[in-house]
Amino acid sequence: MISLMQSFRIRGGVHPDPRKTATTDLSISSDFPLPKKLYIPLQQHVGKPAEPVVRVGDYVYKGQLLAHSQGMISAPVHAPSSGIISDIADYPAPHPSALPIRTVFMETDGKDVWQLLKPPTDPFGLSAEEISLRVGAAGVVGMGGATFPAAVKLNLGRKNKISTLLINGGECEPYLTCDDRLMQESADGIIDGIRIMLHGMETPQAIVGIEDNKPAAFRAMKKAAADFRQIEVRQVPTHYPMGWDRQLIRYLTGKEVPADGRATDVGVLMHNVATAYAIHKAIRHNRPLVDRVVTIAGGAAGSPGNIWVPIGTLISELLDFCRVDRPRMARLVMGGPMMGDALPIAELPVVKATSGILALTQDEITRGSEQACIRCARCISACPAGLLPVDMANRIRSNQLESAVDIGLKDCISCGSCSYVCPSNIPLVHYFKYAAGELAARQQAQHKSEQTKKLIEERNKRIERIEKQKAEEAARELAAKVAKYSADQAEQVL
Amino acid sequence: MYVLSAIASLATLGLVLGWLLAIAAKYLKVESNPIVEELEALMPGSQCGQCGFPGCRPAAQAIANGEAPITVCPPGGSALAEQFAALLGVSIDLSNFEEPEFLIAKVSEDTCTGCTRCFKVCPTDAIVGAAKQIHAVVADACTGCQKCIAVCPTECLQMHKPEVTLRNWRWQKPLPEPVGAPA
Amino acid sequence: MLNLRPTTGPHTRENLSIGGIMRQVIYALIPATLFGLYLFGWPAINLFLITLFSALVFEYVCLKLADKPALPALKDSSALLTAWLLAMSLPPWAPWWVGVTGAGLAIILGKQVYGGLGQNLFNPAMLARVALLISFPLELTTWVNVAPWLSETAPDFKTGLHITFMGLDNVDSTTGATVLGYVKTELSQKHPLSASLADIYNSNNAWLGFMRGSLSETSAILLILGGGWLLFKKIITWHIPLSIIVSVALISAVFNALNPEIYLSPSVHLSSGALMCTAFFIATDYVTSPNTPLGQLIFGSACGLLIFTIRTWGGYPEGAAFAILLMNALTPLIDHYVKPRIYGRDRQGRPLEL
Amino acid sequence: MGEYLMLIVGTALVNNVVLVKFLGLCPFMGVSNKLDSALGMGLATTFVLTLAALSGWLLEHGVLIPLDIGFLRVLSFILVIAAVVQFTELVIHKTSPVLYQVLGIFLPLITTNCAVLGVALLNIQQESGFMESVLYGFGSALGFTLVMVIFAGLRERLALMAVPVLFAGTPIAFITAGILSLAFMGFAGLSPK
Repeated sequence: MISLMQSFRIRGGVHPDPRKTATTDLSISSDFPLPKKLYIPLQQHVGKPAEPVVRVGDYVYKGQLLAHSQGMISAPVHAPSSGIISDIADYPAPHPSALPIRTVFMETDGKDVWQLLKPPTDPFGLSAEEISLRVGAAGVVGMGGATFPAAVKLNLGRKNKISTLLINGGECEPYLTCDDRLMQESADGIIDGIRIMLHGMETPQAIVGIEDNKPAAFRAMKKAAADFRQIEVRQVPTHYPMGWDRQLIRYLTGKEVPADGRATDVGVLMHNVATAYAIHKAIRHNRPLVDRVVTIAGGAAGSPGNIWVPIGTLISELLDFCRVDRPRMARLVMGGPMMGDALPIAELPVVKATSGILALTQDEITRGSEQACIRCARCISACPAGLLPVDMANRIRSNQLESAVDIGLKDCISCGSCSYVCPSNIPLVHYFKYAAGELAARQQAQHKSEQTKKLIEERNKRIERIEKQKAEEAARELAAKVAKYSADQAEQVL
Repeated sequence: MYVLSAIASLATLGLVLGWLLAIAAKYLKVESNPIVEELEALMPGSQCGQCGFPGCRPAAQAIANGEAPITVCPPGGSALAEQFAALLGVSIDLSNFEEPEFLIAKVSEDTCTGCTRCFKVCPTDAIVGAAKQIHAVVADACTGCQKCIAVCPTECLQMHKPEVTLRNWRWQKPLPEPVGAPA
Repeated sequence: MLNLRPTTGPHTRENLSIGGIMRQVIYALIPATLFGLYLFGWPAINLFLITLFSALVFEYVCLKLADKPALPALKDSSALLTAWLLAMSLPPWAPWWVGVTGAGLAIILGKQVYGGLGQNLFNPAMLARVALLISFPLELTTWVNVAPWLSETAPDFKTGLHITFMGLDNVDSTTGATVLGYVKTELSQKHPLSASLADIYNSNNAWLGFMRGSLSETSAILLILGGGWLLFKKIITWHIPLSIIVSVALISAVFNALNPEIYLSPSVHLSSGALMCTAFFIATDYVTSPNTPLGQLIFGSACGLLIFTIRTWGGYPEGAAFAILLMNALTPLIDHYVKPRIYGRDRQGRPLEL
Repeated sequence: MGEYLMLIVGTALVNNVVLVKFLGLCPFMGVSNKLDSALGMGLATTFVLTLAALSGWLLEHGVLIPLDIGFLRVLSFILVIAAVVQFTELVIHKTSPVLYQVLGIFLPLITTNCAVLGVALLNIQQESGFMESVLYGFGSALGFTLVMVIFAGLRERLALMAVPVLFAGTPIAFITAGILSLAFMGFAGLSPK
């Protein structure tokens, strides 16, 4: 049972209706038909986009490298199935704006033939650096939604000699059950992935945190971790946003990550359970990350469930497969209802970060127009980061963004708890996202003005240099003319 | 009789206080007003003149001694106005301050004759191209000072909104403004 | 079928609305109000209805002047709640124009001038109550005896209308002083408390409410019952009511122990005057009370201290209204200095050192 | 000692120099839109006012009465106050230029602040003793600062609100000041002074 003392370390947060019953008992189905066309964006991770290595018209096998990573923080992209590369061009990205992003278009030939894979290796024979290299080469990124390249994190963990690896089985967003099902069905794979990560980072122990509204997953993981003393599986209270990494770190280890620091500063590192499973497949079976479990749910979904979906599948095909009643779907959300993005059209590709597709009906989404704020301070007690949403929103509304930053805007994780409890239906998170975007724009403008100042100075210096040279030439010519003239004079005199 | 004592006492009082102040002034000397340099450091420094002053320095002086409002610098927008307010400790009402439309120059390829007049005047060398070749504007370097528009003979240089990509897409401010009235 | 304007953040929400909250508070007030109306009969009912009606009219007029949509504002019943609290604090048989001016002051000066709901700096009901007390001292201090609604001593409907619209004819026969008022006058003539308290105060009458006092602030028990409902429905948190009641009780206990002849005992303080109504309904008004629990505790205990100070040494017998206004003025300061600690930062906002 | 404490509390709260006696209203309205500038102004005025009360008593009993030139009272008081204000201005300009920039014209204006001269003259009128007049000056300055800070807190919150255009800015500040003085009437009758 969770001791009362520990629960004091949780602050704020809300209790949304979980609505997971529709999909929590159905096993993950893998009979999703292979789509005819796949659209694989080159930027599915935090960092620089991947650079394509294939050309239009090439034939590729499943798992073959399509684009290699660029620079320090990046991740490669692999072919989700065998087929012909039909185009490398812009295609709308799975983002609220659906703006174009460079994408590899692929026509699948239906054979779904794996690239000839090296035989499965014993991960514990490999050196730690080798493991990070292979994880990076397999294109594994954070599957919880942050999509930070996993290899970079492993190196970070090893360099900072962290004491504990934390595995986030929280999945506190309503509707989503992909981690829950993954834990129930492939607990051994996840535990194996955790052991590989421990070996890769030379870390002594790992703790898995699972919300207590997923007893089946907890039992499965407990059983799978039974004979590995260094992996401990613990239940955490169901309390949105329990999946927020800093909240889970404070709950499991009691340590608090400094505001401007990273988790490794307090000797911990956190990964999602799906990332652990992806690492297990990448190292143990040499399978790069080409597909993932996606929860399709929501009132408008005819037969909701969890499905193995190849990366690059169009969401519209997923909706048809799950018999979603399109007219009743008032809003299409990628991710959970609290932090997910509303997508304007359904013809957008599934990417490595897509944990869920929600077809929400009219009465499932927020209704009612925005009213005046009555300072009821529910948002302040709901904020897990301890901020003042009402004051920040007031300052942002009167365009005083700097003073909003002074009271903690930068620490907002836009988890949605404040907007969730606001009786006046004020779009607080929208204000904070606008302000964050505006501040980022100002940062860019500031950076740009510094660069342009340098450009101006260089131009002025160049112009002065040119004028100086012109002046010297003119002076030299003048001197030469004078010398010639005086020489002519002297000749005439002779 | 009391007239004399009145004049005497006031005179001595004035003298004593004046003397005390003179000493205090000597010890508490403060050099010139550093505010103008700080203001100018904040400004973009592109001497674009959109504020009506010949350059950034005169605009900074005008703001320092209060002749110009702190929203005088259009390229700075509300960000700069807020920084000025913080520096001068003045509170400003920004709620109905609309962000100046930030535009950058763009060459329309079909009418450019390659006359090179524009990139000679561009303060930040944002326009690239050679004589008789079609020119192009480097979007990141252009500050929107519109000097090139003035000199372009064939009107092929026009001001446009910067192109919106995934990288610089921003959330718009939520509307309607809930000004006390329930929407 | 998909709205193309990008919407962010939580797509679902707790189904709670301002109207819902205000109505919950009104439901919590109903027991005490009905009891008060029963105690003081027809004139009280007339005054109550007039105040409520004029508040709604003033709100409608102000919104029309500011050309804002009037219906949604009236529907969220915040004006109704303000007028309700004001009416509860008025003397029961006050003339009609006291109710109308009070509603006008509360709605126009207290709320609409600042820009409507959620913008006011001071509790509108208390602002109106204080303004009325200072400008019409006589009407605001005529406390009538208890005359249950249909009993023979109570005025029937016609005389009720007469009292409300034409005023009281034989003033002294039916009125007297409240406990606090009587005690203060007696103390000013140096009579010890033991003598004066006996003939005015009888504790179960005071706690139940059968005594002279405002329209429906006399019954402490029913007000506590209403407050309990609000706590149960999580409309208010326990911090403000508890800190007011505890601080008044503690301070009065200390002083009572020091000199029982001059200082009233805690039970007299708690059961008389507007304390219970203030603690549960007026001090916990969201708009004018601090945001954080610690801030609310400071707000409540300071309110309690002020109530005790004004009741004991001040010029007015009942200090609750003044205490609320003073503490409303301090709320922005409390909110400025008392803030929750941000995750990963220390109290001053600097990132934690390792 | 209790008696002095009652005097200070009485002057600061009951007969507050701004909200009850309505002295020193122009800095009260002018400098109170930001909390830190209001605090700065309050402290500067406290320093000046206490010194003014002290020197007022000394001048009265040391110079004016012996030489019997009572008619010079206001003139000499103003002379001293102006000197003290000038000295404060130098100190603030040296120690915190930001506060100097923020207060701007209102710093030298403390000389013309009617609370400063008012309190000094009130001291003489009430023939209070030396200690009593200094504490009276300090108490009323404390009241001034307290009310300035409270009012600054209110106005900072007002600045963020959507006040209707008709009342935005100074009008709503005047209304709020009126309500504040209404609230301070609660202290009436608290103590004899």
